[in-house]
Amino acid sequence: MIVYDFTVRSNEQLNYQNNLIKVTPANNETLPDMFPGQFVQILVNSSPNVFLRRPISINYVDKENNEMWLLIQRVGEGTQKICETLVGETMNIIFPLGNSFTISQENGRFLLVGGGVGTAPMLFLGKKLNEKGLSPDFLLGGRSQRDILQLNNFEKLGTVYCTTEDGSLGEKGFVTHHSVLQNKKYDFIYTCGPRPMMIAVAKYALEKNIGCEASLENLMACGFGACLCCIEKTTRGNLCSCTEGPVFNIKELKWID
Amino acid sequence: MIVYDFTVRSNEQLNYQNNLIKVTPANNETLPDMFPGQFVQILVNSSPNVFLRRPISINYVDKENNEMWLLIQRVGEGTQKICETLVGETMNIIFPLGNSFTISQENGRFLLVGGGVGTAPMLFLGKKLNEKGLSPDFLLGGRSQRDILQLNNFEKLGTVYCTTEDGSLGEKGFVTHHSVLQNKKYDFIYTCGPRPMMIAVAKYALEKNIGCEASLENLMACGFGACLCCIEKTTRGNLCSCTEGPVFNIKELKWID
Amino acid sequence: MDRLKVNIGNLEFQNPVTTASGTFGYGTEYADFIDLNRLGGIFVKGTTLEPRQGNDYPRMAETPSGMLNSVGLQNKGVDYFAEHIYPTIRDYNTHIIVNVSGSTVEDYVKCTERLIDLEKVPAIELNISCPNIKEGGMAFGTSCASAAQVTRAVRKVYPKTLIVKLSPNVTDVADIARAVEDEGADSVSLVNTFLGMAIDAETRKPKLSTITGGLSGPCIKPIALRMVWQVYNAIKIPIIGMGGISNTADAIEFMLAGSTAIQIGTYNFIDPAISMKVIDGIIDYMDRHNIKSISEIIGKLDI
Amino acid sequence: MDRLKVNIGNLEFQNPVTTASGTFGYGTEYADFIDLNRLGGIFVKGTTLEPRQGNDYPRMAETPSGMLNSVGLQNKGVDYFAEHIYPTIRDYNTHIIVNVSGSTVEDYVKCTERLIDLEKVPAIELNISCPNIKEGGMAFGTSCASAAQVTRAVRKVYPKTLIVKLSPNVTDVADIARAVEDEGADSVSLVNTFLGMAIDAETRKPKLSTITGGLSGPCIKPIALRMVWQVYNAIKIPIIGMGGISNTADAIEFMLAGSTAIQIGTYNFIDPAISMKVIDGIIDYMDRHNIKSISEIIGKLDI
Ligand SMILES: Cc1cc2nc3c(=O)[nH]c(=O)nc-3n(C[C@H](O)[C@H](O)[C@H](O)COP(=O)(O)OP(=O)(O)OC[C@H]3O[C@@H](n4cnc5c(N)ncnc54)[C@H](O)[C@@H]3O)c2cc1C
Ligand SMILES: Cc1cc2nc3c(=O)[nH]c(=O)nc-3n(C[C@H](O)[C@H](O)[C@H](O)COP(=O)(O)OP(=O)(O)OC[C@H]3O[C@@H](n4cnc5c(N)ncnc54)[C@H](O)[C@@H]3O)c2cc1C
Ligand SMILES: Cc1cc2nc3c(=O)[nH]c(=O)nc-3n(C[C@H](O)[C@H](O)[C@H](O)COP(=O)(O)O)c2cc1C
Ligand SMILES: Cc1cc2nc3c(=O)[nH]c(=O)nc-3n(C[C@H](O)[C@H](O)[C@H](O)COP(=O)(O)O)c2cc1C
Ligand code: FES
Ligand code: FES
Repeated sequence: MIVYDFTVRSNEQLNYQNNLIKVTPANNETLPDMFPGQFVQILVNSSPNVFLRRPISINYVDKENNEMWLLIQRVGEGTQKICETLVGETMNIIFPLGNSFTISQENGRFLLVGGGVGTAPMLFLGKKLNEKGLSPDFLLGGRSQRDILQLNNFEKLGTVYCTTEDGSLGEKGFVTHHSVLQNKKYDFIYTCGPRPMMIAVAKYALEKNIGCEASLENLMACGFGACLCCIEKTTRGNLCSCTEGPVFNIKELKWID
Repeated sequence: MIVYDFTVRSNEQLNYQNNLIKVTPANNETLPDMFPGQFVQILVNSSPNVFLRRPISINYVDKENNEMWLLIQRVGEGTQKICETLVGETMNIIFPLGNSFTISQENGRFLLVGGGVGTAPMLFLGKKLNEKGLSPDFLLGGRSQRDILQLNNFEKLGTVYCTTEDGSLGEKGFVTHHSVLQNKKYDFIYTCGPRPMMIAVAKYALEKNIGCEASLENLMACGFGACLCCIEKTTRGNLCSCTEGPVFNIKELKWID
Repeated sequence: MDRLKVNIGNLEFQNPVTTASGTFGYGTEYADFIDLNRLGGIFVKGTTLEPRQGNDYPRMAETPSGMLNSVGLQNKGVDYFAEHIYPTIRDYNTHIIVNVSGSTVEDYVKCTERLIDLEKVPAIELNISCPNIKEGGMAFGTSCASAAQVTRAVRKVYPKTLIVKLSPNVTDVADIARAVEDEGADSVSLVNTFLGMAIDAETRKPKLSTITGGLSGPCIKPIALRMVWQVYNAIKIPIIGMGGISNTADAIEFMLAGSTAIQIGTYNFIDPAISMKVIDGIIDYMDRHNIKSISEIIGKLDI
Repeated sequence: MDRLKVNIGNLEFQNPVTTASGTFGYGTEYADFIDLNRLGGIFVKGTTLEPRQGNDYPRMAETPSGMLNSVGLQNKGVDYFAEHIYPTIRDYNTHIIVNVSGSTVEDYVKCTERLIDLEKVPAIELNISCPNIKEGGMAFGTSCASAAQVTRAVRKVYPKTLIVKLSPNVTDVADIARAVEDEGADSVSLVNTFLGMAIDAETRKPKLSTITGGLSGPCIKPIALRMVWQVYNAIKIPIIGMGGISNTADAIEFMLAGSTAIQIGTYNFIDPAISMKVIDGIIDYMDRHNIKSISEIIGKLDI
């Protein structure tokens, strides 16, 4: 874990509520090793209403350009202010935080399920799987076509399936209703998104007896294990989702009933 | 009194600690009548450390361009943030506030004494005197040459005398030591600046029996008479410097001894 | 707009949004910014039997998300209010409620008596919680016995709506609320300011002439909200809640915690039109949540 | 750096900057960010006799310039601490002070007894002010009698430096401070968190699983500073001050108000290196103001 000032290299508004921000260490240090599922804590010091840092997943690491990508959904003042950061301005970030997705199998069919901005860590994970010679499937869900983000990037890494609630892209409905879940067999599922979606995915995985990891977005104060605010009930007791997570094997989670 | 969003038309850094910001109503309304000595209350909503608005004098009103000028000295986070406002951004401002300098005499010799950023209202006052066909003298003081602001603007309105503590411009020393005070006779003095300076000017005026008004910079919470925080002890009791001031006739003030 | 009406005892408010004493002058200071007639009520400046010059300058210090003040009840006295100020504000179509302050029980009683006959003042708010005066003030609000004593004395002479304003500087605010309820108060309002302090590290001097002062603004909201909730669970008379309200959500939160009406204080300085925005915001909230009458949500925290 | 040394009873601190219990884990969580050996001391996590799972999620809500927490003393118990954690931190060159919490006097005593023999734990901080547990906790800190009772019982068994951590949720904190001083406490630390509450207006639900929680951060600083000042004027034993400290000026202000040492809590979450910056800042302040020993400024508010 380190604290760095990053310089904003680019800040692209992807749609009505999402920005893709690419940052690089202001001191030009080479980015340390980072792993899919890990996150960062961003300082927002341009608002009287934001006190704590904001946890944001590592969307992608572009080693060539020494850039870290952050995919942000504007839901409140903190994410709004982050998205207003101008190119050239600095952002103070604690990183990398948390554990990461485990890639235990050398081969097999992997499904990466992301909902809304929960697709963020899936891009980085897909890339890592690619590097291992694997071509995962992606199942991305959103309300509408415009909520499916970074489609081009995903398509480079594997086959992409989509669901939208209004049917404007892919199949109509929720991710767990997608026909691919009936038609294909997977060996492992990774998921990140709204909790109800992840619970539905987890139920599916349990039923089908497929290994599954989920990345949680519990409320955090510190992000590095000091405050004990971000706990998740697990079979091993109350665990900090910032240090023992954010990625959990769903078998450990007590969220279903 | 009204609350307007203003658009920043220009923001010029004058020296190491002062900016001149020109603003115009965002809705293109024509600026209402304003008078020298009046001030505005600026909302700073880009900092976790600034809660209250910041009172700033009206430096000048450029009717032709429908612009209000604000001369800001960066002393803390509030003024720093105001100076960081970019051209095109908006600033929420309550204005015009307070009383104003009185120009009771139709003719006579006027001296306008400003120290540091206290010269701000003097420009507007000088302009008003000009419009009445009067050509006032200005006595401007600062630590060093670079602290004497808007010299060109002042020179257009009358004769300018300067003092600097390091002697880099005009006479060396404090404003009250300037030789013009020995050499010329004035009928009325207006002053704004650090309290010790204004007290020295007031003492001089009282000794010489010259009429004198001073513009105070008491700490304010509201700026429009609601909180009673900004009081000044006067011969008429504790008065609000935001409504009964900021300009007071020095004979009313109880600040000397 | 009947759906916004709320009642404090027999007294009906056209809406729950009122402004807090000491932050709203006599209302007229805001007449340029808002339509005063739209307010649920105006709690005017702390008023005492005799005129008071208040404390020395400096009386204010900014703090994180708030401010300290030590105004010390500067006012021209109740007679001046009745004779000179009341006539200028009596015709506003909103309740004018006078915040009555004092140093002795007798002060409170005499000051109150002077207000009984003012037709357009349907209620008083007994300020037993001002931290900024040397004698009396907050002391009355920090023990059940003294809070009861002053409430009893004023209740005896005052036939209209009696609101008692509680101090947050206590171990158990519900205890004090019960004590004043038992003495016949029609309502309690809370919170007044928290006793706080600010120091200039460079000069080593206190930032206020009085060393300590009253803390207000958004910083105190979480504590104030908790106190309203505790009092709501302890008494039956209606509560007027306040402490850091700066937007519609804050106002709704105070109502959910048990406030029948709310007061907006310090935030009026930041946005002098905030009270109107909150009224509009409440209407919008009611529309979005399909609420027929705002009084439905009072105390309806979902736990 | 002798000029930074301060003493709490017989115990010398290499500098007055320490970190607050519950915000700094066991120190190791910050080892990546700072040199723990430079700290005046580390007040480790609230520790209880038995392991505790703490309260349900959600345990946190952001507030203006602060946060509420309702962690509820999640910890693995004092035995686990002594056996597994202590060995990993005992070699840091700073004081490790354990924050002892409990629900009964007996809990406090037994937990304390287990710590006496830990050589590198030269002091304990008796937490009689935790607002987040159902039994005991804050209740002990809100009356003189119970504060005295638990202090007396622990004092009897604990020969090392005994610091009692006071609750700010009281009418007169100086009274409580006097009571624990009378029972032989070596020092008091204050303040713990203020009992607060947050509501989600849209869902109408409390934001914390426990409805109320403890407020900390810069928002509470003015009240905490006032309390330190009041206690400083009431007792003779040294004070460890805290509440919202987020920069050097804040730390200096707490010392001017009467703190011998200070604790930094919540702000560690925002800037995990803040403690180092404050140490450096204090040195700079001393240079600028020509101060030979930092202990010179304790209580030296210029009034
Ligand atoms: C490990 C982790 C990784 C994350 N990765 C991303 C990411 O890559 N991109 C992204 O856009 N967001 C991500 N988030 C969520 C992001 O942190 C929150 O949306 C953000 O903190 C909200 O701040 P705000 O000030 O904009 O909104 P606020 O004003 O704080 O909140 C707005 C609304 O969102 C709700 N909310 C806030 N935080 C959360 C949360 N963590 N979970 C559920 N509801 C919440 C609030 O209750 C409120 O209703 C992640 C969160 C975690 C814990
Ligand atoms: C009627 C009036 C007109 C003003 N006109 C101007 C103007 O035209 N241009 C300009 O640059 N400034 C002007 N000021 C002063 C300006 O308001 C303050 O400098 C500003 O509020 C400081 O805010 P800050 O956040 O930058 O500093 P803060 O962080 O609030 O304070 C920094 C330091 O300045 C001191 N300080 C802050 N406000 C004042 C004050 N009012 N008087 C004395 N010391 C203070 C503080 O005590 C502190 O030591 C005026 C003030 C008033 C009351
Ligand atoms: C400048 C100022 C003056 C105040 N004067 C009074 C007063 O005279 N009487 C009173 O009961 N409360 C007074 N208060 C307290 C407010 O009415 C209110 O209780 C408190 O500020 C909390 O609400 P807020 O956070 O919305 O401001 C004053 C507050 C401020 C900021
Ligand atoms: C998440 C969190 C957990 C805390 N846990 C404890 C605790 O276990 N024991 C204790 O005495 N104080 C605890 N506190 C209180 C702090 O030690 C400190 O007294 C308080 O936060 C005020 O200081 P601050 O504003 O600098 O944070 C906790 C505070 C926070 C924010
Ligand atoms: S967010 Fe603080 S421990 Fe996880
Ligand atoms: S600043 Fe509020 S009355 Fe003058």
